[in-house]
Amino acid sequence: MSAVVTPGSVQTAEHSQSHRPDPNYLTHTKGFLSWALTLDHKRIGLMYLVGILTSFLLGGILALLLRAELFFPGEQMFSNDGYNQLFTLHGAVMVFLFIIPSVPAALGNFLVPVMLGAKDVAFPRLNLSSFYLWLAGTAFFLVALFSTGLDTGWTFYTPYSTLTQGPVVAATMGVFILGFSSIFTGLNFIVTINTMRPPGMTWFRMPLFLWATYSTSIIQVLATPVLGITVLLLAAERVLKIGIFDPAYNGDPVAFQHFFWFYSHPAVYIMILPAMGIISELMSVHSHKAIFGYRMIAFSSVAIALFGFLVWGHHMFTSGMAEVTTIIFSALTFTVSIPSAIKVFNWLFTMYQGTVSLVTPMCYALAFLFLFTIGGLTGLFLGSLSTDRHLHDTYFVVAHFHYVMMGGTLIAFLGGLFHWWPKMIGKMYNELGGQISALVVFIGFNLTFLPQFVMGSRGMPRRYAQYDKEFEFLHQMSTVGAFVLGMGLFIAAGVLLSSLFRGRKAPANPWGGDTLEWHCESPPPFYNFLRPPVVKDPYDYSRLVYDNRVGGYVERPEDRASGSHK
Amino acid sequence: MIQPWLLADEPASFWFPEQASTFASEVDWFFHAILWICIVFFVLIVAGMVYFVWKFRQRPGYQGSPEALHNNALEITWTVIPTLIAVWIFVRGVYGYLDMMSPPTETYDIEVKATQWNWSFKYPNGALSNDLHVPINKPVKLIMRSEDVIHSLFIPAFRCKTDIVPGRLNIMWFQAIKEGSFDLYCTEYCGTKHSVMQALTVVQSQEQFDAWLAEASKPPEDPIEWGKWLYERQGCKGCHSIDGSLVVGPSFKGSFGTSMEMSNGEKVTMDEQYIRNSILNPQTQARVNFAAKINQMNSYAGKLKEEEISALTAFIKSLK
Amino acid sequence: MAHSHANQHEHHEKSDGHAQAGHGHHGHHGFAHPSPIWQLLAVFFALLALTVLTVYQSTLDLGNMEIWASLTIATIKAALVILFFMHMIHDKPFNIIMFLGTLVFVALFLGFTLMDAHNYKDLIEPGSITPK
Amino acid sequence: MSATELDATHNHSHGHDDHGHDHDHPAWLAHHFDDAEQQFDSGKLGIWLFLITEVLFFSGMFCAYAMYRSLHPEIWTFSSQFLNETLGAINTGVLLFSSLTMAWAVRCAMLGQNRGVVACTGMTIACAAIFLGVKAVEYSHKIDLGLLPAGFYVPQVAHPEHHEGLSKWLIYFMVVPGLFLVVLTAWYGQAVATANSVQKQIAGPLSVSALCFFLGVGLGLYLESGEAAEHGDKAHVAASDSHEETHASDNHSEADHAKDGEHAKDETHAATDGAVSTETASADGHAEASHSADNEIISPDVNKPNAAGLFFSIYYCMTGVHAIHILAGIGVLTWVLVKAAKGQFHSEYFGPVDYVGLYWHLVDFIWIYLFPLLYLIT
Repeated sequence: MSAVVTPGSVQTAEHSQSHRPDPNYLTHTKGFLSWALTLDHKRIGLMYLVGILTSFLLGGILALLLRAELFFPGEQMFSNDGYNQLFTLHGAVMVFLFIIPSVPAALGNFLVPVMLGAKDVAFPRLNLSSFYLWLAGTAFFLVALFSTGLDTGWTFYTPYSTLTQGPVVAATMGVFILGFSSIFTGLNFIVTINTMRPPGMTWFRMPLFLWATYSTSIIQVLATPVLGITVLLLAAERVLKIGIFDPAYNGDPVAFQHFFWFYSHPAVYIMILPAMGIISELMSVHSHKAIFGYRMIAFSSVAIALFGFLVWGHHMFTSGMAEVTTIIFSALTFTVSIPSAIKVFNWLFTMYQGTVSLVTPMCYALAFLFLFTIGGLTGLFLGSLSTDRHLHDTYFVVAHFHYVMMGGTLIAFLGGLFHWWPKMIGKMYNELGGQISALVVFIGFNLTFLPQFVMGSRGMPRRYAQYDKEFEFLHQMSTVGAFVLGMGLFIAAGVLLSSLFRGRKAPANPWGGDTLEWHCESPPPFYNFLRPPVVKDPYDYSRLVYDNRVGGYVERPEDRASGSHK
Repeated sequence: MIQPWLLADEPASFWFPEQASTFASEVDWFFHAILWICIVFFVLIVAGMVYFVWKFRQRPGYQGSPEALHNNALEITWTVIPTLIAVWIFVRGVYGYLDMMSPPTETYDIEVKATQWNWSFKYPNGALSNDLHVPINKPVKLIMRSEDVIHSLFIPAFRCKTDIVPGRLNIMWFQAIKEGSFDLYCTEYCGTKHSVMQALTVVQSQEQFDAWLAEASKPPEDPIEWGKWLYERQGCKGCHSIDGSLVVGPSFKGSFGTSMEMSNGEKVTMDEQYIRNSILNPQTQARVNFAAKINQMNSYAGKLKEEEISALTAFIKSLK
Repeated sequence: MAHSHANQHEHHEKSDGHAQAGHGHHGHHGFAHPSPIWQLLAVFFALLALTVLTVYQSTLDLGNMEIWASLTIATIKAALVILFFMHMIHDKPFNIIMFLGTLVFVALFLGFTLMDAHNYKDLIEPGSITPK
Repeated sequence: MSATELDATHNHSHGHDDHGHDHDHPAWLAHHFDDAEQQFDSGKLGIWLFLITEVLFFSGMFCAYAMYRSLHPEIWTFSSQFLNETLGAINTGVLLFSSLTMAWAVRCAMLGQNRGVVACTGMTIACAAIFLGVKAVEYSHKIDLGLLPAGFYVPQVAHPEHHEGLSKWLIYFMVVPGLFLVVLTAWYGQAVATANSVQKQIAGPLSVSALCFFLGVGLGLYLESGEAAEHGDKAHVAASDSHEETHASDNHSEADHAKDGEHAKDETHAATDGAVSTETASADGHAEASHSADNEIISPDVNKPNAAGLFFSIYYCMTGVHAIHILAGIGVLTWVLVKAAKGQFHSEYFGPVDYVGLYWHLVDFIWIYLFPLLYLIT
């Protein structure tokens, strides 16, 4: 087999191909249209990244406003309605515009083909169109934001959503379009991973990030259409008064909850699974040791994806669901906890006897481990029926899913962003700054959400614009924490942005990763690989040594000479 | 500004408000059981994490070994043990749940009506109240209806909560074991005043409760108040609004003394006589816009005494 | 060139209206499976017959079995369409498994929702809400 | 190399070394694919995944259907008598035939017979148009009878408004196809004038299809009128029992309003209502109301939106979304038609026809279930 493409040999390959002046995907063509009409998965991923980070900024600002409002029990700067619109938009923006596309669409689009050793995703046009669908959906949401204001909560529960004023139809159309954007991304990845694998890339040589993405895509394809029809029926409910969810016409509001959660619970795994994939990569690369129990992690991803479809009822334990259904759903809910537990232990033992380097991505990965454990464990209180009667729809739930969604997905996303930033942009960032940001985010996060568990079990209901005096102190802790958290995120943003201007040029392999993306230049050439990459065990670090001249890891000279790695 | 009834009642323990129902002790015990399980796992994981990070940190002269890629014994252990624990939690949870789901045969039934955004509780003797009054040590069953959107009745001190879905009867039961007054929240988002859709749960000894009930079911002296009281209890409220809005029949607001066109074409002014007649034999006179629906009102002859009718009249008069 | 090739392929099987015969000598693009005409027609007429059958069946009074009877016929028709018109018989096993797997998820969705709907049936009060 | 490895590679039997270059890539093979088969397999898997999303998309509505049918069987049996089985059956036949022509088109594409593809897809589009024509008649008829989604449901089944000539709704439905017919025929004329064979191959079938829409309308009207008489008495029966039921459930509703929530009272009312309606039902030989005797559901008062309207809501949702899929189908079929007219398909490149075919068969597949579930309830 031909030699692995190392930075050196890429350079030589370059000169041999004079007809492509600059292979770097960022600069090989110029001008607005070359981006707006690009079919290159890397550029699309980058555009997604910009898009979702913008909406994250928006959602984050809304969150800070919410926390500020809750600093004192009574009405402060917002009326009740204002508050209701704020939390609705915070939820909707974060869920539909940020978390769901965050890892798959931004990092996934960039990484999947490169990690796989393919030239592009299977359907580049579909990929671009899914980005534009995302933009369109976002536009609908902004309409909802700047017109009279949406106040249904991101869950659109009927009959409230059919009775309330406000741009519910616009918002549901937004969700519908975003749904298709998400479906197309998932469809693209499944096909890509199935049919575009180069020779030697067998299922069990795929990096775990690909396994996670694959499982995620399955959920996206299977669950999202149901959301589509649900919001469509909701829109019809308002426009045509079809009354399927409206008790006034013998419709049943609980049916809406079934429809909605059949998507939205699996959606939780759309959010967390890719994050788990990132953590698997980060843990292994930065411990410079192969992942512990590769197959267990791979299979648990698929297991989570499939079990994820059987548990939607646990969002409805108090909503008058039949007893037998409730009990079955509770039982199924616990089955999901097991694969997650397995993953956590495997990540832990990946560090065992490794060589742990506490660079920024690793700091975030460790933070993830800490926070996700809390998030997962508190799920037990909500999965068990008797305690859930008390905790349902209180701040305990709010804290729980923020620990999973934010402490899990967001932290992993940031870790992944710091990890692959050099590869995407070609610049190194300030290490110390990154580590500080991780620390501040970690502290701020716990300060924000730990008090909310206590509030919840003491009976503080969620979605309250005003609250009883006895919760004031805890709310104030939470608010302070939120602003610390916000500061941490701004530090992170600053570190990354400043690297654009004064970061040193990134080597091909700054961390010593061995998955294929580290075998092409940073940033990668337009076609990713100038010749078919040689695929081997993605977690075999034995042949990599740190080279001070390159400032990153390279093949051991003798290996490079001998060529083959079998 | 803070609504007057948002009183502060301090939590009894770090995690929970006081235990005021038979469910509370079970729920709290179980909560703490799970809590300790979680703490054990959490400490193990975090301790392991910190230890590994420190022990295997990258440092000059240290070379990690790439072995230890998996260990079946270990992996099976950390699959099986969590599974067993999960099963226990599930089973235990179901017991508690079935308890909350199955009220005893002998219960004191209170009808709850949730509307945007207030609670109304109706007792077997027809008494109405906006705070929930219950006798101590007696199983109480709430039969709950909502007329607009989904609400959810939550009494933290009782550790119980049930959504109130419009179009359905929603049942919830509990047995109070502690006198005093406790918060009652709406926990299903229901719009503008969701966060102030609160009431008090007043647990009283049987005697106090009976006394309160007798008082609450007694009609007021003042005729107008009395009329309102009847209006709420005799079902007028179901069809006739007092705020001008159209429910089924005409609204009472500002109707007194106005002249109306009848279905047979003649004009009539609404006076005491007209009101009395519409109450006793409504079908004999229908306004032109309501002729179609007149069948829906049935006669109150024999159901209302004369002085009650005049009280209602006084009430309608008072609605300018 | 593939064009002309395909044409003589066509001549070849005009002689016997049977595509499989003309199949062997196209090893280099083995992924085309033209279905023979007789098969297409047979499936079509079978489908028509079943449609007539289901209409007739609806005139009989089968009580509760009626819905199941008509669903069974519909399912047979659907199967014919999938197997022959959508040539699932020639398709990759992965695609087949995937499609059939989907039906499992549909079943889950319907199953749970209906189970729930049935168990709270007696709590529903029709007409207790007036349309807004 | 392990077995898995082998079957991973076999897709890529040749041409892997020219990674990143487009030379020796024919126009119909996208740059990032190595060979025709890989491209075909990817497309095939992609379209199957898309069909999966479609199935789940419809499953939502089937779920709603099943729920409300099992909750209110009487409403279903009552309402479905206003659907015209004959029209449903005809449409089923039309769709089945379109599936045949579609499958045939795929066969032709595989054999590289582009003219065959043109003919077959043309016929498929024509069938789609007929289907929509018949649907237009059905919809306009229902709208005239006031059989609308729950919120607007005001049936005048007892005495439907007798309009001279066509229903105004039907005329609205016919505007757009009419425009298409004019434009397409003009375009075809131009093609003939300029002797542009490709354009002729495209415009011909399309204008015929546009014509077929009106064929469908005619067919629908003819059969609808044939049904009318029988339909009429059905309606009267329905109306008459609905009247008695009006009283029945009026007592009930008033009982509701005189809300003194003791259950006993409500239930007695419910019970009596159940009784009344079962009488009326048996009187008119309508079995449906008997369901209401057991659980507390009151037999439907068909003049009240909160009863039978639900059926029509679901009817319009399901058939409407299906019709939208038909329209989309016409769109993609036209695309295939154009490619075929340009003679682009051959035994290594027939993907588009195959994919569109799969989609079209799925639309048929859905209808195969919709027909008995909506039209054939007794």
